[in-house]
Amino acid sequence: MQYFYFALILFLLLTLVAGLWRIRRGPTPADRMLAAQLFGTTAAAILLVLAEVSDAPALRDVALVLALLAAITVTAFTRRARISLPPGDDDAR
Amino acid sequence: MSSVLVLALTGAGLTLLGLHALIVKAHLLRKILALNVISSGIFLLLAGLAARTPGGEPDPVPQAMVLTGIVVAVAATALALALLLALRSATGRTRLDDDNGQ
Amino acid sequence: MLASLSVVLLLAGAAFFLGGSVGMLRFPDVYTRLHALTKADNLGLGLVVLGLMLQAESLAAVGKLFVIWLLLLAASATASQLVASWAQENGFAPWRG
Amino acid sequence: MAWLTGLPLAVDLVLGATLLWLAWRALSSPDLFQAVALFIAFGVILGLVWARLDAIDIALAEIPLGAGVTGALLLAALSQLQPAEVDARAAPSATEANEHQAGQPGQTAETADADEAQHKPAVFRALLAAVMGLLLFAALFSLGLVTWQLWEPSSGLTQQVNTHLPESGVEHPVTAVLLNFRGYDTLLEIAVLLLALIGVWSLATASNLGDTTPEPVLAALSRLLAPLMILVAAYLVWVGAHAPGGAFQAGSVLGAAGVLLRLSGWRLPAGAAGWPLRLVLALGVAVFAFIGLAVIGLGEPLLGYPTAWAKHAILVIELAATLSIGAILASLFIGGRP
Repeated sequence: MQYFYFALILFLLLTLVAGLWRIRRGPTPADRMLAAQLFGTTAAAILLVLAEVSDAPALRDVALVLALLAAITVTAFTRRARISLPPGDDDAR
Repeated sequence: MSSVLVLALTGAGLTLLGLHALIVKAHLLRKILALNVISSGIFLLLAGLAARTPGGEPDPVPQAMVLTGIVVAVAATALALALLLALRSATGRTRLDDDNGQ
Repeated sequence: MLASLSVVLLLAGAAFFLGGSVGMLRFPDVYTRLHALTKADNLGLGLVVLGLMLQAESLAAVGKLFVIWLLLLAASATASQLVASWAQENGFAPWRG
Repeated sequence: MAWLTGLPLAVDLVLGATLLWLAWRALSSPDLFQAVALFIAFGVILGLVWARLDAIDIALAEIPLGAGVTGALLLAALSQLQPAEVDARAAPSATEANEHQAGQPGQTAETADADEAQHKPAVFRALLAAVMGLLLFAALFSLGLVTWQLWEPSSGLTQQVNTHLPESGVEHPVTAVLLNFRGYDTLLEIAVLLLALIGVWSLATASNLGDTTPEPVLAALSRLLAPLMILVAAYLVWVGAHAPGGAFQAGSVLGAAGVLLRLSGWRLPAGAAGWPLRLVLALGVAVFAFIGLAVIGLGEPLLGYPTAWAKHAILVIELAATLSIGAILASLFIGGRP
């Protein structure tokens, strides 16, 4: 059972790494942010399985914190893009 | 090979990557990223030190150091970004080139 | 019995995660990728959480796992909405077969 | 089935290789936005690495800080840099900058390093490269040597910490080290956070981030998440006495809650932005220093709480520190002096 969990973690990690290609490739910033979103969900799953396999229930708290914060970077990104469009309109400080 | 060694060596590699970029890259935002990568590398080395205990229970002292270090690194990043923005609004520059100051 | 059911659920969850990643890599534009990613991954996480719930040591742990799943559902739904409306406002036209 | 025993190591190898690849691409990709996105991913993977290294306390801080607050800080800074980069492209004096960038929104490019090569004599450049290579090699060698010695198992200070744990007032060793055994470090680190904020305040005017009209979906999410974040922060302070958790982790979550609220258009009420905010910001250092000094009056050394009270003293300090750390992190994100 121990090894089954580790195989599962490795598999999830590999699907996450496959998503890296999308951050690298783009083509739009939205695609890159999407990939970051994938990281949140998959990493939470990995942490939960890791909590089971290493018998460390505190890792569930890490997954909980990750779940709470999963939306922050995407939010910062969409806010940022909205503010900077149209570009340079009142930047003459 | 042990897991701890793999991750500690990763930390050493990260420190070097960051150091190289800190020296070579001219854009200041890139230098800030490089500083963050260096600190992550050092943190990994310290956490590796903490995790090599034979009994399985990690050493709490380096862990506590890394924990506070992470928070301080975020504050330092914020200060560096504020400095970058202030430099930009004072001189219009975001790069540290030695020979093409505008 | 419970253990084998848990394994089946975990494997099914992993399959959905694979589907999400394949969709993200292969689909043609940002909207379709959004669709693949948020749906498949959150279903995958739900199945993994369900599988782990069967192994959990206490009722409190079951509750915590469930809350984590709900929170990520809310976060994903919001994030996909924000990204999609960002893409639309910035003039990325949806892909037409 | 012998290969099965290699699975944990394979997980760590994949994690390590991914970290190195992400750092390399984040530091070398020409598009700054891509670099920042890769760096955010780097923070999440680093969180998983801490979990693998049994450093759950660190993972609890890394996830909100590395993947949340730092990412938001970098994206916000990038959004303020972007108009300037566009201006530089339009100005005739800066012809070398950003020629290959069309009007793709949300992308900020860096000048190709190749352009700089023409400005310096070849000999000088070669010498510089040789010296730098030598220095980096020396650094690699010494770091590698140190790392290799990590392989030797050593118990470090675990034994000493465990022996004195009953005197510390808490049952979780990391919390005991932070707030009791190495209280000096922690006190000064909270002071450093405050100094960084003073630095930011003295540099910038209030940023315009979050001033736009709130998005309904986002407002709904922050109404759901912000109270939960405060709840989870309180839980982390409480759990820190006997399991991973504590002031720094809880403060990080609070700071992230502040960032989310700010992003969804929420602003501090006008009355609270003056001295109440400053009071909260300074509370951590003030309470920590006050209790640390007060014990001198009882004949103890600086920051040496008597065992009988240690539990309560630590709880009070942790609560104050959590509030301060959270407020400082959120204020760092907001930027200017309110």
